[in-house]
Amino acid sequence: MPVIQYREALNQAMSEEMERDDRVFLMGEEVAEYNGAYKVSQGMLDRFGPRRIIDTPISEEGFAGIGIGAAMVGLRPIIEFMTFSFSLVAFDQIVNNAANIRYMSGGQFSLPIVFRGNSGMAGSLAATHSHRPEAWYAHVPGLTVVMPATPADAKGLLKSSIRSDDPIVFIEHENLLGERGEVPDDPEFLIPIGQAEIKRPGSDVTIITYSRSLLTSLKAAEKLADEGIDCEVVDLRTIRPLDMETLVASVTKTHRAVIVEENWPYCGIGAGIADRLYRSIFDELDAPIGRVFTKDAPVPYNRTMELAMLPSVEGVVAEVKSLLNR
Amino acid sequence: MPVIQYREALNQAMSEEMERDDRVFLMGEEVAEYNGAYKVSQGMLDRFGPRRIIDTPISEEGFAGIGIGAAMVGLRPIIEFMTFSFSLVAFDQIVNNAANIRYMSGGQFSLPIVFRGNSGMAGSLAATHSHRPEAWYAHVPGLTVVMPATPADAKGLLKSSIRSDDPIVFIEHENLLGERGEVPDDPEFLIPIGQAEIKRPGSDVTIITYSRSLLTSLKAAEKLADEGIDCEVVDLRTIRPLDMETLVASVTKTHRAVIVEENWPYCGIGAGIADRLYRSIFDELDAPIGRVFTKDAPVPYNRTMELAMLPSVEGVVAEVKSLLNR
Amino acid sequence: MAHAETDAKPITTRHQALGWLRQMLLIRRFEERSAMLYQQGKIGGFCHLYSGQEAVAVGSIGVLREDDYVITAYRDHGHALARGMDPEAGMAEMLGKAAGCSKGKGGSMHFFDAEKGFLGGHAIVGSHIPLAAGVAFAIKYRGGDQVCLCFFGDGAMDQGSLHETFNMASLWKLPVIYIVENNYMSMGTQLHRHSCLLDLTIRGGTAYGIPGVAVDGNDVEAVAATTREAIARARSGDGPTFIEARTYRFRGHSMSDPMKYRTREEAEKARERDPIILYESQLKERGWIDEPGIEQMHEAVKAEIDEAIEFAIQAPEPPVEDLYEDITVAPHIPQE
Amino acid sequence: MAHAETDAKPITTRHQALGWLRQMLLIRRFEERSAMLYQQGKIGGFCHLYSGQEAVAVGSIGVLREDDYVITAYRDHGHALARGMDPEAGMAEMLGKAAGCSKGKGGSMHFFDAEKGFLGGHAIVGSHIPLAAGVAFAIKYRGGDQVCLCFFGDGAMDQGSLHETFNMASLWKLPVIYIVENNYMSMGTQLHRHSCLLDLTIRGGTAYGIPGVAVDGNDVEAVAATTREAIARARSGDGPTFIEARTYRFRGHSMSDPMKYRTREEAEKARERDPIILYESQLKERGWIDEPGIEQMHEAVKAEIDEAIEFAIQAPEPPVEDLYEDITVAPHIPQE
Ligand SMILES: Cc1ncc(C[n+]2csc(CCOP(=O)(O)OP(=O)(O)O)c2C)c(N)n1
Ligand SMILES: Cc1ncc(C[n+]2csc(CCOP(=O)(O)OP(=O)(O)O)c2C)c(N)n1
Ligand SMILES: [Mg+2]
Ligand SMILES: [Mg+2]
Repeated sequence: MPVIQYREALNQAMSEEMERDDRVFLMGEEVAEYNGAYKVSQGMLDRFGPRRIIDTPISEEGFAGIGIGAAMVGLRPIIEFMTFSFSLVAFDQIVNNAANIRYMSGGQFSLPIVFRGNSGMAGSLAATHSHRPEAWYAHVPGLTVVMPATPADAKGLLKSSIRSDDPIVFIEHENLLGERGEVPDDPEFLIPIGQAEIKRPGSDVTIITYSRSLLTSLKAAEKLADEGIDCEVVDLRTIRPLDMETLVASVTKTHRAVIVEENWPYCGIGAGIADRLYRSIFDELDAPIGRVFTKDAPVPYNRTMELAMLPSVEGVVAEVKSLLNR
Repeated sequence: MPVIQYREALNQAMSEEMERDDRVFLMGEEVAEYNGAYKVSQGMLDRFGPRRIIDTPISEEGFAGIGIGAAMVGLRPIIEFMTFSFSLVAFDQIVNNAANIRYMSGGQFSLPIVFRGNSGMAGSLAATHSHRPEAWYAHVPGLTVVMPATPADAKGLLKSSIRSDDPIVFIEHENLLGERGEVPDDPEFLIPIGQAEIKRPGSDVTIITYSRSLLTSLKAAEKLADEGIDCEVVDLRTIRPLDMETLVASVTKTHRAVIVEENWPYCGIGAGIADRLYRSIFDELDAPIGRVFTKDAPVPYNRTMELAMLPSVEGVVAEVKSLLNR
Repeated sequence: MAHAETDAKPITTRHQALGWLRQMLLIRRFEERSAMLYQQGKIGGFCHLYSGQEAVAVGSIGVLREDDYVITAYRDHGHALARGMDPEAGMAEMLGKAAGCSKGKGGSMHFFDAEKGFLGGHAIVGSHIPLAAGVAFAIKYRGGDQVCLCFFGDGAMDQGSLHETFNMASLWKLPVIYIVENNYMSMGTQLHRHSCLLDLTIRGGTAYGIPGVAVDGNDVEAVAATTREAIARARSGDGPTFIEARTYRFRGHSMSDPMKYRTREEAEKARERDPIILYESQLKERGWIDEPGIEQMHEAVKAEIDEAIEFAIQAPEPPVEDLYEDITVAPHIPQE
Repeated sequence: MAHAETDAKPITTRHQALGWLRQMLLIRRFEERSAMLYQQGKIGGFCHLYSGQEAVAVGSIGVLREDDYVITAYRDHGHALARGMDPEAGMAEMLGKAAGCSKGKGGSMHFFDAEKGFLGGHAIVGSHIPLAAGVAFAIKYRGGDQVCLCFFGDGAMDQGSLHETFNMASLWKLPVIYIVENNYMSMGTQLHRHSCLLDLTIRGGTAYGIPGVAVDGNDVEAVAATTREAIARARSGDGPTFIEARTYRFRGHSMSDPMKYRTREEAEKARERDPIILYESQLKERGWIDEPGIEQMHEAVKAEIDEAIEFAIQAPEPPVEDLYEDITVAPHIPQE
């Protein structure tokens, strides 16, 4: 299988779906002539022309809404936020219009639209440019939230998202864009939305994670293996809807769980998952669900501070051991 | 003690603080000549004049930002959102500017600003006008989130919020505005931010709640008392920071907790609280923490459907009983 | 009595003119009865009446083709009916019934009718303005020659989304026609207190290199003529037009507005320019209808609305479980 | 070589003029060295250089009073230095040090200096535009006669917050001066591809009943003269002014921009209108400085920046625990 970067996987997903379906187009800041601020859309203007690869002004609220309008009448827009931190100015369009129009119209309209872009604490970008917006969007019925961690998942899930008839918030990670991995080139390679994947099977404890934190978790699992602790690492891939079946099966087996995420702790994804697991399988749990998260503070510019806030391999190792009283 | 409405309590809080401190002003849509869309600012234009009670265009992002700028140079704005559903278009200003400017400036600026307005599923307002935004804001370090349930708390907490040197998201409830209660008229009546209150002491189970759901919870507690179940009802009052001390003490006593809220379940306040309680006092819990919440769907116009989504007295009674296996 | 200004050469046929008059009457009646049902507690939530502004929706939507699109704000009953929505479906929606145009999930502020290209009622001020450009984008993308007509109030001129969108609509020459219904009030705030300029064609037209035209919004044929020109421009690829229809809202902002900001005289004077009365007398002068004909029309409209109300009242409530329906096309999995 | 146009009658004193020249040199040097430090990995995150636009910040801030306010976007080093920020504090911030002007928490895009009335660098495009109006609101509220100067790029013309704010600033006659630094590029997008009109004074001035003035942004004295008029207007209660300073960005949008959208010729031609060279020759012609004087100034600036870098490199890292500091005035209680 070809080995490609995460950003190339995204590019392939979009390009293949655009080949397949003329209703699909890509719109956003610098996606066309600049080839993407992060080079995700490299070459797509040349390939598909300015009718389908559209540069916009810095008007996120406006072009998010333009995407929604176009979706209402049958196109299948991909709206790129240069980074998802910039989706905050378009919050109303996503939360009110994309998530509600189908409902408020009694099901007369579908909204086949993908909002995508990277996110995360990517390195000294400071507070306003380092958002991890998943909890805000995952809170909202009507939205589907996808966060792939590997190039293959990025491709397979983006293709599924573009084919979905519903609004998808597809959140990449800036620091994953350059990661490489095997990615099928079969144009029908699709990964179903809503399915977690066990990225490492194990028996002692379940590490639940997603996006960049998968890498941290896998490294921690290796270290722990050296010490005789066998971790199962579950990559959520889709944040909403949550794959409870996979989670319940894994934790029922291991009786212990740690959630690792790059997000703030309070009212975030980790809390959302923990609460649901407790209510499903309280009696299966031998210990409270552990959590490793980003410290509860705005993100600083200083790189040492920023790294100190992030979930680290050592942090995951320590949390797992403390659950096992080791 | 005088018995007044929740809306009057808010009015008193603002008026007293404006008498006390010329730096305090009120800005928002229809706050002045119309006397407030919900009559919260009734009479304030007459009393304080157009310099301090300011009608705005429908420009939430703009005037939220104007408030933030004014706060940076020492004024103490109260920014009213006609309803908090309309704060979604100002999300970036609140989350990025209000919450981060102090941090990004290394503490050189303080942001003494209150964003206030009502929220909630107030009756056939449909999906876009019924938001309960607390989880979005409570997720964010740098913001303080206050949600009073009674007229006295509304007054005491709003006064404290106006005197606070930090950005406060002060969320009222449309259906509480007409509720009456005893409210001190002492101009130094203040309720500290960050303190929950036990609104009903009890020993069998702790009901944790806030805002309008307090009323539902108290009614349920009465019904349960008839059946010999003694509920302690804790009113959070402040959502961020959470008064963990009071919660831990109560649940350590009762060993059982139910969280009742008008918000969606996933990644919301209830999940946020449950996760923290489990991690603090897992061994004290005799059962998983129960939850009563708004169904995971957009809010419909049809009133019967809307009521079916909301936490009900029966729903709380049932959840408490199921925790007690009764 | 004031006259409409389009007497000289009718821009339409007798048949169409009578249709427009009837539509205005139908809208007026629909709303007057809605107000009563609201007071009886049969209609809930927010309810914004269009009375006084009917000529704007009827005149402009009246010159569209069937395959064009219409989108508007929360004051939407008039636009929906002008676009041909069945009053039964509209009234059932007001009452939150399953037979409503939005299955009882949208209510007064969220009328939708996909079949008629009626893309809704939208209640967050300004939020549908980008949507209209998106529809126009789709038209252009497909190489079609339809247009999208988008209505909003003077208050929406102050929302950022409008300005972001107008720039793109102009830049990309999208076939969208923006009609601001300037009733000089944003809820309880007079135009001069919320808008820095009183001539909105500067804010919406000049500022974006878009033709900006002001028109008497109480003159249905003037509105129709102006819109027709804008449509021709859009269909031939010349991009958007901004129309400022100057009009007056007879009722309060919503059912709960006591209108303390108005004198009785102001309101009475406005009624003299009631677009319906203006058009009735114009058509009479033209000899296209006579007094008995008008009375007959009133009766017919009354009967139609009576029937719609009867239908709506009899219609069943939606099953409560349906609250989980219509969220997504894929099955909705509640995250509870 | 092109000339600046203000030769005839100097609008300033020799002393101030030399100060302005020195400031432009200081900014240029600060940034050139920053670029090197960035390439060495000593500076992280996004870094946007101001080279080529110095005359805008220096000329406009140069005519402010000490008690006035300045606020800008993420391309902020020039404005901070023009406002008198100590280059040591600026350079320490670039390196994320505790002695930085924002204690290492803000970085290149978020310079702040409360003492100098410098209200920041703001990195979300358009988000500081309402803040500036808020500062002006506070000035007016207190009955002061200060002004707030707000800088942003042509790309920010497309953000809704700007338009919401301009309407209110005009309506309320706030003492704010908006200066769009039109460098004809919004990142990699040329003005004609992102703005429906090329004359921004229409979009920012005419559209809001605000005086809109275009000025050569590479001519420091022209900028100063234009700003001075705007300041007089603001101080006397006549409200905002919109200034379009037309200029050119010598470098890429940020350090990671390879500028593929430009030809070498274009870039070279632009360098002929380097505001520093223009001003040097203007001052020489006026006899206010000579070649050795200029060289001496370059040397002094070089030394000052060398020292700043030395200071910044030696300065200690902030203690990691400080990441919980400066969040709120009340003690921050981590919700963990
Ligand atoms: C973003 C937002 N802010 C506030 C409101 C509340 N609101 C609803 S209608 C309205 C006034 C709108 O006036 P205008 O646009 O002139 O329309 P009209 O009511 O006159 O038809 C306001 C303030 C809202 N729905 N959305
Ligand atoms: C809301 C938002 N969208 C996108 C960006 C990314 N971005 C940063 S600067 C920039 C271009 C701004 O151009 P302009 O306003 O002309 O300023 P200049 O860089 O030319 O100084 C973009 C797109 C951002 N910071 N904020
Ligand atoms: Mg209006
Ligand atoms: Mg620019």
